[in-house]
Amino acid sequence: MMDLSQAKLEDFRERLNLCLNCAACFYRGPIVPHNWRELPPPEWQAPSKKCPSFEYYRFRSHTALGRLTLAALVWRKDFPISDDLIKILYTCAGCNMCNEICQTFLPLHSILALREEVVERGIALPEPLPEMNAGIKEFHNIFGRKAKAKTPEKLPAEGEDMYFAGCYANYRLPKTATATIRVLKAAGINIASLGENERCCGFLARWSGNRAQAEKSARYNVEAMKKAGAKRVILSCAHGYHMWKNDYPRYVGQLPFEVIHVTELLAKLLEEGKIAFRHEINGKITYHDPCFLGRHGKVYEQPRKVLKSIPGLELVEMERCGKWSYCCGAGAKVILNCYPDFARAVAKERLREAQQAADTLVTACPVCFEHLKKTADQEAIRLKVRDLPTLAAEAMGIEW
Amino acid sequence: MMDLSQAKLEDFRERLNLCLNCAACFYRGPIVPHNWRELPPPEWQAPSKKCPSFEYYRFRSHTALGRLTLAALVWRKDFPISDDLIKILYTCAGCNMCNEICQTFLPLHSILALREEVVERGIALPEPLPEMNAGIKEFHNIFGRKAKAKTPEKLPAEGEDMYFAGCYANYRLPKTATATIRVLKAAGINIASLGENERCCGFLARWSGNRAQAEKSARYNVEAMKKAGAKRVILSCAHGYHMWKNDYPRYVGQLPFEVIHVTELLAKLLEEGKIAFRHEINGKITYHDPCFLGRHGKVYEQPRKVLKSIPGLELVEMERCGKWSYCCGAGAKVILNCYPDFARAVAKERLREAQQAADTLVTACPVCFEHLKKTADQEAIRLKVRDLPTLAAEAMGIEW
Amino acid sequence: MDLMTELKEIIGTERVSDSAAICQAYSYSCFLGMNWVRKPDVVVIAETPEQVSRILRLANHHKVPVTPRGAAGQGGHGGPLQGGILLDLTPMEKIILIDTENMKAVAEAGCSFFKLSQELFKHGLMLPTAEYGPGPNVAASAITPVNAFGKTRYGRNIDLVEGFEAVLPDGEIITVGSMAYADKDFGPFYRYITGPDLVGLFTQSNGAFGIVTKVAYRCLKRSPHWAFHSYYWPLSRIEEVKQTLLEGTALEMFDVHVNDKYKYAGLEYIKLLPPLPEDCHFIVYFTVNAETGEELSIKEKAVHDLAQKYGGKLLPGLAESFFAIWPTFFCPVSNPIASAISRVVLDVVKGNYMYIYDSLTYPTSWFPRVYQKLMEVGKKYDIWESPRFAVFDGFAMKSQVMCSQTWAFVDYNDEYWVGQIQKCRDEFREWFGERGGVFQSMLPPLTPDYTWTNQPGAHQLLRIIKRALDPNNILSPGSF
Amino acid sequence: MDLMTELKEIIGTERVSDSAAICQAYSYSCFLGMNWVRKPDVVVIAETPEQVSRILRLANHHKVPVTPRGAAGQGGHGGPLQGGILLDLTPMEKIILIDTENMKAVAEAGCSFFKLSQELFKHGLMLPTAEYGPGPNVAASAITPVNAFGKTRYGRNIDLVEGFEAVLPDGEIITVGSMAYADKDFGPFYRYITGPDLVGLFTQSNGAFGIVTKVAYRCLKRSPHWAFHSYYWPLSRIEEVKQTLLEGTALEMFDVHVNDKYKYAGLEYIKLLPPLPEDCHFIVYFTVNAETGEELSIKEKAVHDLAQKYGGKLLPGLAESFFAIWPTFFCPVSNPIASAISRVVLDVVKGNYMYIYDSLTYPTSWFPRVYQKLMEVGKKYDIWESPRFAVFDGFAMKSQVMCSQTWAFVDYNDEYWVGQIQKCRDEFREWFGERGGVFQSMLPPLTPDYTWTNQPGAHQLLRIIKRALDPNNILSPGSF
Repeated sequence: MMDLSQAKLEDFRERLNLCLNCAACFYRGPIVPHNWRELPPPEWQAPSKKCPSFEYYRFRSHTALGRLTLAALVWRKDFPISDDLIKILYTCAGCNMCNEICQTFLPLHSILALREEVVERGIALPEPLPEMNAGIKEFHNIFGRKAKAKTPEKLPAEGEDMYFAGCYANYRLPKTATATIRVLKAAGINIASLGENERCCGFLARWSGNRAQAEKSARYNVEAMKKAGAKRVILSCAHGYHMWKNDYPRYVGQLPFEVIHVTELLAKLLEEGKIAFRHEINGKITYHDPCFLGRHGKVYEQPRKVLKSIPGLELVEMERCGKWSYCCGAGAKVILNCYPDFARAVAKERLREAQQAADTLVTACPVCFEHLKKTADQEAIRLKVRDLPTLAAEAMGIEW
Repeated sequence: MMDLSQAKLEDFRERLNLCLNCAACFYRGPIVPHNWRELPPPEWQAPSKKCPSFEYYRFRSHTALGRLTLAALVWRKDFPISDDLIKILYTCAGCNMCNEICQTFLPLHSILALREEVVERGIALPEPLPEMNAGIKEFHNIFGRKAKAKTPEKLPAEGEDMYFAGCYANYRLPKTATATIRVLKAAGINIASLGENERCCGFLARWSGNRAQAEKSARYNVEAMKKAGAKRVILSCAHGYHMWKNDYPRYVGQLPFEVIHVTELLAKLLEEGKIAFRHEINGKITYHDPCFLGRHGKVYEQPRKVLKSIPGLELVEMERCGKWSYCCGAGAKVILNCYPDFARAVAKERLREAQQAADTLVTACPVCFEHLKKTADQEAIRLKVRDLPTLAAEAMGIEW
Repeated sequence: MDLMTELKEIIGTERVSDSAAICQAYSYSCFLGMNWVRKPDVVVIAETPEQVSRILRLANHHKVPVTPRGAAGQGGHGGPLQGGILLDLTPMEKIILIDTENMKAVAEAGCSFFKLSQELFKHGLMLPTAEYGPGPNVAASAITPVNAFGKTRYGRNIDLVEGFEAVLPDGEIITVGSMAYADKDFGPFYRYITGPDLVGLFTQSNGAFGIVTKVAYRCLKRSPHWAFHSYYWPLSRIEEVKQTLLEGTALEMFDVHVNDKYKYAGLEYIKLLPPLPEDCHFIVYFTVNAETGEELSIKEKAVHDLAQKYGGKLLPGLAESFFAIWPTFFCPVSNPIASAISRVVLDVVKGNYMYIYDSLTYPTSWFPRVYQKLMEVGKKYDIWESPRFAVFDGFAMKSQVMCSQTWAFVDYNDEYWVGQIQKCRDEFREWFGERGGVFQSMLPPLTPDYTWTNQPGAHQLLRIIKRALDPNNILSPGSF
Repeated sequence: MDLMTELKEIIGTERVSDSAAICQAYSYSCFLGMNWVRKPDVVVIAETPEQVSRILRLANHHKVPVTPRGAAGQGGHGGPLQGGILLDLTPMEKIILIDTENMKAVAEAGCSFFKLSQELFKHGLMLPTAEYGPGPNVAASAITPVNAFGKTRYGRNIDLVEGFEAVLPDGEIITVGSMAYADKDFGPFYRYITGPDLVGLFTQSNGAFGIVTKVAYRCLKRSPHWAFHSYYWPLSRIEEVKQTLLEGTALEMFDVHVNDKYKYAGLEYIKLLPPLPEDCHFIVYFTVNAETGEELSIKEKAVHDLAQKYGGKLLPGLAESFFAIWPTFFCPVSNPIASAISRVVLDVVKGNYMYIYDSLTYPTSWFPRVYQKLMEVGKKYDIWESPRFAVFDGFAMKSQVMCSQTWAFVDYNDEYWVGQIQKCRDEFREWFGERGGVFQSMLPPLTPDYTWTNQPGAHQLLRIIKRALDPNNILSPGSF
């Protein structure tokens, strides 16, 4: 069976117009067992609202089903890549919910393949993607900053355990990086980093359809890690994690090191008794699964394990959680940058959902964290937003 | 509880407009048990077609229900006794089926009461009823014959067992009388008769609505029988039997003698071993219950007992039999005389029904017998029609 | 040519009459004691759809109303609301088809349920109707908005109707629902043919959209095993009675029926029944059926458990013995006991029963409130207890709907009591209609305004369709 | 003002679009492989009946067609047959009422069965539908003439519909059936309010008479006990299969389903199922439910006895294991096994399934003759067996009606095989239609003439009503 995750648009030729219009990818469901014996098992029980772009735009076009239909027509040359189409294409949040549901057609892959087609044809991307892609190419970060990446703590440039902070932690959320590094050090890990030589993982390039740049980023970073002697690359950012873990091997072949998200590592260290949480953190806390850690990365249990180990902390779940978690609105950073109103609306919905369950929301991705925190502040939503590494540090009594 | 059979029109005041329009008196039914457990018991299982005037005229007016409605209106003075109404009123065959079904309202009694109202008001009756009533009054027979009644065999004028032949046997069917007399003599009964002094029983007067004449007839005949020393009055005619048995007591009080139909007597003689049938009569024979012997007189079993005792004879039933038997068309002699087409149509239907079951039809009333036989001949229906007394005589080897 | 001549040309002289006496017999049922009398100008006895068609064309030409009528008053047509032509369909009573395998029956409009059912029984089939009387006929029970009760699990008779042949006001003979395919190899096999359902347009229509000439029913298998059980409750336990009705219906029992003790007034009076227990006010009957004795036992247990759960006490034998005579109780056929009872009732009340409400339809959950209101107004107008006995008779139907009748015993000629009943009815109707209650009556002018004010949209739609189909308003004028 | 400006005034700028790409996503489903594409000129997302009403008034003014659409293709609206306005009703998905006591549910038109059912389950209720997918919504399943399968004992979804709120072509918002009383104390309690039934006019109408905005359903109690059993027969025993279906339906089993072995082609291929027995061709599934374990056992025994009587052999576990994955088999939700199967099927046939007949409706007694004809034409056009497998999937419904689908696996882009299927379909249709078979399809132009030639009277009546209600022919033009 072909691995559709590696497919390009033309690989979907035989599938694109086969969508049955069942609407499971965006509508209410998916489905319950035929036997009425019991309510659907939790793994089948998708939430009512699941596709952010459908919920926001409400047009059938703005769903996996609609995009698949349009992709089929583009492939058949029955439809041009018009401005309309571009907007429909890039308002997909990339949250992977549709792929989770429709494992036959993996509609998100068609969407990404169509984005690559857009770039290949040299058609203009939505603002500010062209600029951001240029920034990645020129300055190696998504913010277009000329300053080089800067890990907050001075770390060795080589080592077996290499920390890859990513653009967010490097440029915008140094506390996340600091907390992560101090916690890992406390666990006795000789943490190292590429430091100024760390470059953007290429995630945004990939999700823009700019496969060439994504591959270029991959080649550079993997080569640098090899040189640094990495046995393990530790990531803070869920987007970076997904890129390193799932896309890099497609671009450069099997990686000679392990790729691990910091939440996975913390869970492991707890299990091994290498760290322990001795400081109480009181309150009802709910965990927001970042799409690229959860549905894309299948990391659901470890962050919860970490949180549950903190004394005083009551972990509660939101209505939509785990594999059925809802996007934070950042939408593979594309939504966040191109359609900020949409991004804010989704974040608000997610924050309100968290508010129903808890007084603090914790997430494990700097992108989700920043977007949710900022929205909570802007919208004056009374909910604390935290990121997991700083919470771990606090529970260990580590300053950051 | 009041005996409605003695009632006059005004006695129905409180009931006339209470008919529920259930249609059981003429339509398909009556009704089945609520429980679906089984088909209706035979005593509930009325035939589909049961009201001759409804089946012939098809108007709702020509049913017990319709006539009851009209009677109510006449009583309320909301409707005149018009020619229309007269025709509706006198096309009732008097077969008693509606009373059998609707024992609450006994609609036939309302109809008869309304006929009396017609006569009381001096309104003209349908032809030839006026003439026939005049004949009864003047010549004491329904045929208007000047000749006196003549019993075919010379019989004593007095005795305990008095044979009352009736107009039909006296004037038209001497063989029936002869056979009856000879059979009874063979049984050792000292049969006597009023002979020339026998007068019409008054049945037709009664069914014309001419209650005065009917009562007059009753008084004469009862007085004559008393004088003759009757302990038992034996009748050949079902109409006469009904008149003697059920109406005379209403007119003159309790009778000092028994009233018995010849079929009842034959059954009794058979049981007592006083007669026996030694001559085979082969064939499939069906018995037609005369309305006035059956439903009016409740004599169902005895004639069948007589027939079953005849060697060789296979007694079979028509679809409609016993209490659900269908009129022969003579219709209390009113139909026969006033509406011969209707009478013939009903007889044809009954004959065809008999034809389905048997090759010979036997009845026990000279009126039914003559009407059915004549119709079979006229319509060339291949069915033998017999009367029970001659059949009994044949089975006993008696000539008549 | 005049109308009579033309009619006689179509039908033959013997089956057309303008005799006053004949027409009078077709006037609107006098039974209801409503002092409502409308009689037709002509009665025509039709035997074929083609005759009906020609008559309707003629009626359109002369702009004369046409009213169809079957045999019986109850569940049959009530007679004309205006004069015109009365179309007597009783001769159209043939059974056209009994398809044992596909469990279908088709009969002409005037065929009685009795006749059809007798035939179905022979084929191992049945219709779950309470309309087994001789008169109610297959079309009338479908097109009149009254009284065509079925059985709890299956609903009313119209739930079983699958198709019609009908003659439209313009004389066109059409077939809808399963009847559209009656002349094909497959026969009349299904109500929901492609496209919207048009069967419903003719049900409860009083014939306003066309004269129904044939009806197709779906039938059921006639189960070999049956059981009947009845339980009683005091008046104070009305909420428990309600729960019993709701759950019995939810469990899809064959039939769940409820009435109050007044139904037995006559039976007690002549001591046919021992007196009901002191604390008996409501009686709920269950009918269950099954394929095997074992299955029946389980269903009987379910009935018993349900009654127990809500404190109902067994009334042994009542259901059996009552149902054995019930069908003949007020429809007095050849059953001497039943007739005797009826006559006693007549003697005692010097009258007969008269519907106060025929019929009321409301959610089963409202049974207590409706009953209490009935009691309130019944007492106010002194018709609640002996000797008038406002008898409550409720059919719990699938879909948690109660269809109930209430009647009292009065002399129709007694203006005082008839007036009391009418006042009682009016007062109740106001309360009931405001809450969304549905009135069903044979006679639209007697249906209160709530019928249409509660459903103005539907009424408007009906009138648009009526105008389109019957521009001369010849069919049941006055209905819409 | 032009149409767009006016629409935006009604709806707001964000919910109206004439973008080609957006409109394209609402074009008639490409899934059927019919090369039938019609796209709307404008898409409007309506949220309230009042908006729908204003849009219809506007459409009448401009004489522009309006087509409603829910979420899903199957059982949803198929898209416009002509351009005009596409009315997307997906935001109208509120559950308005769940009345546990009276067992009613009311939801807005776009509410999915999944959503409604999930809520009903919590109240101990259920809807006996096969439409538990995420997309099929409560209105679409009632108004499209396709696919809205229910369960044997209860019939199709439309058998459970009790009322509608609808917007007539002229913009009037009306309520029919039980919904006429939705705003009263009694609530939407009964379909058969006084007067003719108008609910049926909207069912299977493709929205031609009005845009349905709310639907009222009656619900059932969700039984605590369920059992599933399947039995098989060889091809030569088709008459016995027929008898089993007929009797299972007559016994009112909860569900009776039949298909042929080709349905398991994919499952066998990836060895998820052991190979079916050599002599297995037809498989009949029974679903029974009960209140108690004891009652369930008896019903299971009845199922077994019935299968035994006609020589069916038990296929242990098939019903359970198959039904556990079935709903996700071709509607590939989050179930890895099911998805894997679907993908294998895709890989093997380089395509997906395509309906040959969706759906056929005929008397259950005709099942053998219909199946044999399907086999004859299927073989003739070489789509009967591997790898195209003309899969037979039959829903035995109450009223002894078989609703069956047949599909084959083809690459929609392969003109040869698509052509074979079309030829096969045409040949079968002629045979089937002449016998009175009913075709159901989402798309009236694809429905053969038999649909109307078999029921000319009904068609004529529909057109009269259509002209009266929709003189500008704005709703689903082309349907009637």
